[in-house]
Amino acid sequence: MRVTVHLWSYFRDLAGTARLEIELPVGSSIAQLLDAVYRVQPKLAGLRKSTLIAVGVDYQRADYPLQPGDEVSLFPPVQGG
Amino acid sequence: MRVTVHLWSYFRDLAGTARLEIELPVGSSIAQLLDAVYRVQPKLAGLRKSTLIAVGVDYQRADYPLQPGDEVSLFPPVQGG
Amino acid sequence: MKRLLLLTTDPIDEPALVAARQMGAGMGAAISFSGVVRGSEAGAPISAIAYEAFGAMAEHQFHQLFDQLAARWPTVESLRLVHRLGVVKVNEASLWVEVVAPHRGEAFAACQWLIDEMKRVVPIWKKPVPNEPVGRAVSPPARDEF
Amino acid sequence: MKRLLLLTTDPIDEPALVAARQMGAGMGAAISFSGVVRGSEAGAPISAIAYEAFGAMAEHQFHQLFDQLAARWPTVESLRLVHRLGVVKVNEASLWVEVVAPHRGEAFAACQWLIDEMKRVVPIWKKPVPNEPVGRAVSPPARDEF
Repeated sequence: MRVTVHLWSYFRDLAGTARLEIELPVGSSIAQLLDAVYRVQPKLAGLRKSTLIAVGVDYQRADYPLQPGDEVSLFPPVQGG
Repeated sequence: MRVTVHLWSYFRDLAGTARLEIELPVGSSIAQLLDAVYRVQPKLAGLRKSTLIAVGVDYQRADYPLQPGDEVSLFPPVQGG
Repeated sequence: MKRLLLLTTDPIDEPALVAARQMGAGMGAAISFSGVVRGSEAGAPISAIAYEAFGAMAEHQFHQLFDQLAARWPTVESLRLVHRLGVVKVNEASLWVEVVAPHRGEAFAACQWLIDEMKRVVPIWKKPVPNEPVGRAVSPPARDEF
Repeated sequence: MKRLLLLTTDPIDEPALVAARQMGAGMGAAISFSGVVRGSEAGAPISAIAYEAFGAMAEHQFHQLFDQLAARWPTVESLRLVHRLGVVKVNEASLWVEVVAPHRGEAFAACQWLIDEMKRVVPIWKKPVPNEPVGRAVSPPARDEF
């Protein structure tokens, strides 16, 4: 299945792109998506522990089961205000 | 000695006057002044425990030694804001 | 610490006060509090509250509190406080306080502390002005209503 | 609970927001917070901060916080929040929050809680815009400076 990954803030700068398309086996979790992302974007791997993850507009955890067509966002800690 | 007593808020309403002149022995304390005030204004005596006392513009306690010409204010709990 | 203290019978013009705010380049937080007269007091509807102050002592006590605030929160750059006196109608502000500081933590703490202390020591008193029953002629409250 | 949420690249007009405030007759307290860009970040002088948001998620997360606030402080009558995006110069406000409630206790608590939670979950990020050295030509920041 195909999942779209959006990168925000300095994650986008580090990756040199705001968007990745990742092919994954059906039934993959967010944790498995991250492994696939870090294979193509190794600079992001060191930030894994501080990475926030959303599917659509809601935060999700690493064990969240992805569906085909999901829009996943990865970003650093937020800093509004 | 003569001491001027100013009454504020509903203390003034209860007493029917904003100002009393009280004659006291030299060296009297605020506690002795209050006794003298309550002889002429018995309606205020029941409010003694909630009475706030200032000399000039500073709060003082019952043992404060009064001086001739002191301006004493008696008033209920404050309610600004 | 810059300070403004105003005890006034005029309405509090909060937009004008906010527009006049000046903050140094190190300041990141401005908290303001507006205390407004509610439409009832102890369950009974009212039309206004009449505020009375022992003016000289109120100013002295406010400035003592400002000194204490400056000592407890030395990073506070500016403190402005306006307290209205006389008759303040329901929905009008009786008190406006603003604290400017580098960060919101000390601004919130200082603002709340100041209001709490004011209500403990500043000689200002209030008297509710009852609602006139509908259909009765409205006369101004007598002097001893204040 | 009445609510206003605005994410905007326009300057925050705080006097106009204050002038537009409407309070019901049971409301006695309005707290407002203005968060302003400071002249330095991590010790280095800056000229501005560029704010970026994941807009759809930011709005969704803000409204979830508003729902939680309404549940925790059911007496809060009105909540208004404006967050500025894009380049915000030093001394300009990046955030304005106002809470209206019957009493100051819940207004202060709700306002502080909302700002703390916002900084935890709302996807907005900032990037300092360095001070240009004096005498060097000033060029607009490149797209990736945002």
